[in-house]
Amino acid sequence: MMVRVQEADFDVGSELAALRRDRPQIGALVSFVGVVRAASDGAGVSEMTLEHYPGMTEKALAAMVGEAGRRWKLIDAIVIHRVGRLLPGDQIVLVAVAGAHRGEAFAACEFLIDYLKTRAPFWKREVTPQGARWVAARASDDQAAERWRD
Amino acid sequence: MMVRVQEADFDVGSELAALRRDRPQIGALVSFVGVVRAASDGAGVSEMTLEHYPGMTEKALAAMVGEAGRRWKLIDAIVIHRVGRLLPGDQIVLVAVAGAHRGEAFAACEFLIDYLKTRAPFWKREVTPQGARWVAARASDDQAAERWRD
Amino acid sequence: MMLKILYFASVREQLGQGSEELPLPAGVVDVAGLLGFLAQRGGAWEHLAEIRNLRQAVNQEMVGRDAPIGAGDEVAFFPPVTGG
Amino acid sequence: MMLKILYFASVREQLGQGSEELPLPAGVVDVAGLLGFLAQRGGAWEHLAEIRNLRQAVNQEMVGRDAPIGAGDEVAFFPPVTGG
Repeated sequence: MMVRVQEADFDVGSELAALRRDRPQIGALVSFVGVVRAASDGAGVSEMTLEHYPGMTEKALAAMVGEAGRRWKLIDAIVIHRVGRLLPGDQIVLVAVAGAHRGEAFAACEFLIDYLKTRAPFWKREVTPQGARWVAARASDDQAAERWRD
Repeated sequence: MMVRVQEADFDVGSELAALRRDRPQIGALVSFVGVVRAASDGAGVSEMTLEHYPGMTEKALAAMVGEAGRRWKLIDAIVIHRVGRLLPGDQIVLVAVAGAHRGEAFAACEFLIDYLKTRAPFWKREVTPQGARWVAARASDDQAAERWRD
Repeated sequence: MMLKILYFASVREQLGQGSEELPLPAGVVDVAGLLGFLAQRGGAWEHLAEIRNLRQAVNQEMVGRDAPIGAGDEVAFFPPVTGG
Repeated sequence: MMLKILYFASVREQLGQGSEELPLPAGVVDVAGLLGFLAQRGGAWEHLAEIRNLRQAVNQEMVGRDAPIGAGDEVAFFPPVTGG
């Protein structure tokens, strides 16, 4: 189980390969990559800055991964989230879950990104033709996270 | 929308990068990789051979991807499935779905692998210490596919 | 116009044959009829129709045994699929 | 033992300040009390507690406004998160 917050980009292929290495019991690998879109809520986005709460962010992500490991039979999971300045098309986040079977890997991966979106202290500020603005939290993200309540 | 059946291995990083390239509207990329497990139904597996029905396999996969595109708002999707001789740890299949938002990408990716497992003409034959055997279809796969019935 | 028949996986192994081409047998109008014709060969062929969960495709579409077949069609018999 | 307070994102911008350290103010025992103390500074501070959906963390755990705080704690105020 590994959690990283970094400015640098990540290579999905290498990360998935590392997750699988020497794990002969893995049968299913599900991953989610979030990407900066060139448009958001109807406005063009030329760049984005991701702020976070150093220390708490890592703790929150590790807690989510631990919770996923309690809810599902997982072999391993990683979460990598970028901070700092990003451009459209840039990767923001990788969530990857390895399991023996696909059902639990899909559920845990979706759980992790849903929880991350509502509970990990990151904030997006995007630059549009109308100026810079903080991205507003989405009710649809709260609803997605709510599905996983015990 | 792309479907490939091949003996050669595939590089997940390159395939996902190709899927994303020049698609500024993509915000979410969900992928599934199936891997040969070193054990199956309690027996060690030393190798596996995947047989398919040339022609029908490609048509069945393309039909599934088309159906996913009708059910969800997707930007693109790919399915790559290997055939021939595979060893434990080898990649078998990649299903990757790109969308503007994650909900539809997760649903379409899981739908595609569930459908593939029950409707695409592939057959696995695995070699165990007790000899070679054809892998039996799983009721759990039928149940997973059944969830997606209209 | 010949009828093409394909056999896959365990079905292919049980029959010892992967494919064949033959003229549409007289009186055969659907998959069930073709299975009846093949059963007359005796041996493993007699048990083809009784294979548990036997699947069939006509012209590369999965079908039931009531599916019509005609000269020039491609028919396939195989067990439940196990890819992915 | 100082109290450390952090402000993030739009909250940080509205207050023009990212963090501060101060002795635990007399009479402050919870997050609500700290917000009351900060409001006395006037200006943007007066409106901090009224920010819609203001979130708070004590020692890096999200909490409600009734969460107790003491000297040495790290308290943070921020808007709803939007990562991922």
